[in-house]
Amino acid sequence: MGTRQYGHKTSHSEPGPGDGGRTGSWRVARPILDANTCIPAKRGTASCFICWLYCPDGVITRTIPPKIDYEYCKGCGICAEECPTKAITMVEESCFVQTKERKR
Amino acid sequence: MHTKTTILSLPEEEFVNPGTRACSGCGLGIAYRIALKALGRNTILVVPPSCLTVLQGLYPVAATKLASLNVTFASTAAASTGMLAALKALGKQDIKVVAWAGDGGTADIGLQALSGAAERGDNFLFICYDNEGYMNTGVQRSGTTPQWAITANTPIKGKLQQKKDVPAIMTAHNLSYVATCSASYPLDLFDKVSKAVTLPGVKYIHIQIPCPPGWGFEPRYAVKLGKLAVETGLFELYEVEHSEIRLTGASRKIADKRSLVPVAEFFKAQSRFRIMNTSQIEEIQERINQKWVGSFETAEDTDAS
Amino acid sequence: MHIIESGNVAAALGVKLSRAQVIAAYPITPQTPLTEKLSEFIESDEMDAQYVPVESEHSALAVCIAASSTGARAFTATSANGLLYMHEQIHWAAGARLPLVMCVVNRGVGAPWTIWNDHQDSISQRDTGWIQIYVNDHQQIIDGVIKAFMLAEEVMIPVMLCYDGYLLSHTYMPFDVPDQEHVDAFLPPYNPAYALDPSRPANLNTVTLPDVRVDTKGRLAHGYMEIRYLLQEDLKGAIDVMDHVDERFKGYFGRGGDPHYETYRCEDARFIAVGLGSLSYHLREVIDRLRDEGIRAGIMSIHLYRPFPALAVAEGLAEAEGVIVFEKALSYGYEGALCSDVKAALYAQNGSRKKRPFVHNYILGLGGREIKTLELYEALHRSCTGGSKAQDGLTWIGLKI
Amino acid sequence: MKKDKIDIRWHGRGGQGAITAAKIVAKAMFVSGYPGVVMVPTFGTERRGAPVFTSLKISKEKIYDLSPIEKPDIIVVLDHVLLEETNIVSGLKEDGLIVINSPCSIDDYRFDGRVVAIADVNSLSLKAGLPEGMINSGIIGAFAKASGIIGMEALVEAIREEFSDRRPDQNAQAAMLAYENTIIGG
Repeated sequence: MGTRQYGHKTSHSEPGPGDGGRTGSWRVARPILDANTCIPAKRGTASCFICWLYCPDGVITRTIPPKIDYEYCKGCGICAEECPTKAITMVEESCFVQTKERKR
Repeated sequence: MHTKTTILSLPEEEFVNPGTRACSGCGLGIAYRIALKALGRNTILVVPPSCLTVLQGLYPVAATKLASLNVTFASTAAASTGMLAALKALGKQDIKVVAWAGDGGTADIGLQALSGAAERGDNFLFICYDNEGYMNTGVQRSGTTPQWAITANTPIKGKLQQKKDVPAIMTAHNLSYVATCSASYPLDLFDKVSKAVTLPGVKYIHIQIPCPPGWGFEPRYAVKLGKLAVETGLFELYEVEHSEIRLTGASRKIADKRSLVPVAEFFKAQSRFRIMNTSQIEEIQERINQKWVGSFETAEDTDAS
Repeated sequence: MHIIESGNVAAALGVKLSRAQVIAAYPITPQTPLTEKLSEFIESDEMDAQYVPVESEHSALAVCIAASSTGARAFTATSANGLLYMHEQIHWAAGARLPLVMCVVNRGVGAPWTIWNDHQDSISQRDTGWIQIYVNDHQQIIDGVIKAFMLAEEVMIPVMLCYDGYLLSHTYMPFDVPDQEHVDAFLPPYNPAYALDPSRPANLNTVTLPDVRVDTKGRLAHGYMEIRYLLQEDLKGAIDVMDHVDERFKGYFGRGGDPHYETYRCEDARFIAVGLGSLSYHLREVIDRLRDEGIRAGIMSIHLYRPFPALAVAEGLAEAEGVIVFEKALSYGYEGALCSDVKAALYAQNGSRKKRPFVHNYILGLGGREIKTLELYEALHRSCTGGSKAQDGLTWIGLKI
Repeated sequence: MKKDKIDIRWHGRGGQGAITAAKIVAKAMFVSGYPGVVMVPTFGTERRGAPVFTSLKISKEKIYDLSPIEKPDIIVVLDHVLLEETNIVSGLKEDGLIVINSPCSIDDYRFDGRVVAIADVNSLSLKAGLPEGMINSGIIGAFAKASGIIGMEALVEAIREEFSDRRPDQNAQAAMLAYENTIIGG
């Protein structure tokens, strides 16, 4: 019937990342975690993880220290706002672009 | 008695893939992530058009790792019933059916089907995520938009009517469980969802969802705004079982401390309330004070016991 | 076993024999005795199914849509405004390719309120992507329901089985009830390629883009238009599938043989009347009388209305000098929808013929207006004897204005 | 009355059981060699007590015309008072028969030479042990006697089947009593 080998005849979606593309490109500011201030990083034990709890996009890991997936982080800044020790700061993306250019 | 979940005991497994189309700082992202952790893999979701439809992804990519059925706007609860009937017919009653509708899909166009399912007592959980307007279509007023909020179709005078109290409507259906939650209190949300799915019949959970573009605030304040709604006493966290209302979490603490943050702080943090004048704010403050009188009195009793 | 029962009971027995697993319905005259009977079968444990007494027709189809998506065989029935209230869901069920079966117990639509029979309700749903079948008596109702499930599940397209409200739904006549054993052998359990399943999670009916897009496995997935194209292609393919289903049914039960349309005295007919439902049986009386008078007339009773078997219809009408379409519905502002379809079929298929037959269109029986045999005779006689000039366009029968 | 095609119109009041009576006769006729049997009730918003009628067409061949009977061979009236309210005999064929449930004398009824049959089904049904007003099995007995188109055995069987959980014996008895006590005249 169809000339192409389509997987399904209906709108049948299967789970996968990045439906919205690499949403990291939405960011205007990047959350940078300071391991010296971050509670679990400082203590070396599983603790706090408020940034992980509140991240609307699930791009922060529950690890020591927490890691942020910049490929998909939209840069909302909730983690920075909610961090009890202000270990996360939002740094303008333009700073990173300049760094890259300088390296070239 | 359920033990309270802590951040450290919260399941690590994620059921939402990163890279969704949800707005930056979307409160739904938090609530959805956390609720799915409570529901687990053996769940099928039923979703009408809403911001969640967009968050869940466009064909052929699904952001959610759980099975999900998109249905027409008015039919969420009825479709949940149908899914349940099929699972029963196929002997798969261990699978949880969970509806996720927005406030429009619940309080407005979806109310008839929801009331019908509630009256029939079909065994599923209905979650209303309430971002207080038709945000997906560009921020128009809904039945749950609060009074005086500027929206795309109340652009000058703001909404003249008060917010529709859907949890009260659902409580009147004598459900086994009705609860309110906020995206800003994920652990309270996790516990309520976990509890709801163990109970029979229709269970109703109403989650307040701060919406940066719809409410008019910077994405980074999403959690703060949700908390402020609770701390001012404007939105209460509670659960209803056997017709008894019990405040939970942060709202319980407000009652215990008998102190409310002035509601003006909540209004001033959002551009949607920009036309509110002092007397309007005072009037709402007075409404909130009246609402809490009872809880403050009960709190005294609790202290004494 | 032959029994004498109403058309609604015939439908209910067909649903029971087909082992529908989920039934949802909202009461509306004249459908109610059908779904009441099903609830009775289920409450008395004669039938193993879930009966959901929904709060609206919109929800009735919602229940069926979700149940079918989850892997259950689902059935509903309605009439008139109930069908119209479902409209959004009707499109949805076809787009989602769910093999539902719905009986439409035909009734006129408001305003003003009418509870009596015509075909406006289902005819107005002809563009939704459902298969639409019209039947003429109780045997065709019970057999039709069983065949409808098979057809629907073969092509994954929902089927609307339409029969006249009151005229068939509330009328009693004898019909044969097939044995459960034979029906089970004919109709295997519903086993879709995919049903919602937590162990194989998928999101169904998600927003689909205007253009094609690559899926998670790197394959190309269609855009909205390809999905709709496939619905159209599969609907067209359903014309042949209906043939196979009918043949298979005949093999089991010895009945059938006219899946697309049923003809009466058409072999040498100069004039062929075309109609839907019980009206086309009623017209047989008139054909006999015209034949007695030496007028070579016949009747073509269309069973399969969507997909429209245009080629077969055109072939069936190829030798006719005149085609007279009798309809209990109207595409307001133009003519009867069936008449337009017949004309289009004649235009497309008989294009090479020097002379196409004239086509007359009679509208009658709206809102249950009694159809008198004499009036049918007079109309058909006029068309057969007056030639193509007799009446252009549309003529109403029984109008008192 | 032995014909290949017989049209019988039943008149009663909503709730009186005219449809059930016609259905019972339809079933009995079907098993007695009439494959074409169609019973077309009044369509619409029937209300208890309002006059209703139903058309029963019986034929040796399949019936294709489902329109209401305009020229009946037989008219059956479940309540004689209806004769005063509506023109029940409209269209009755000249050699037609009218069967009436009535306590009156047969001489009270004249229908231009048509055959009239009456039975006091109300009191006969009470005598058979049925509750007040349950007359639709009894009228079948009167119909059978007056028309002679069908034997009582098939009818009694159909009555027992229809009323299998609602006093089958008394209903059968009512039909038998009415059969025996039907007066034919006119």
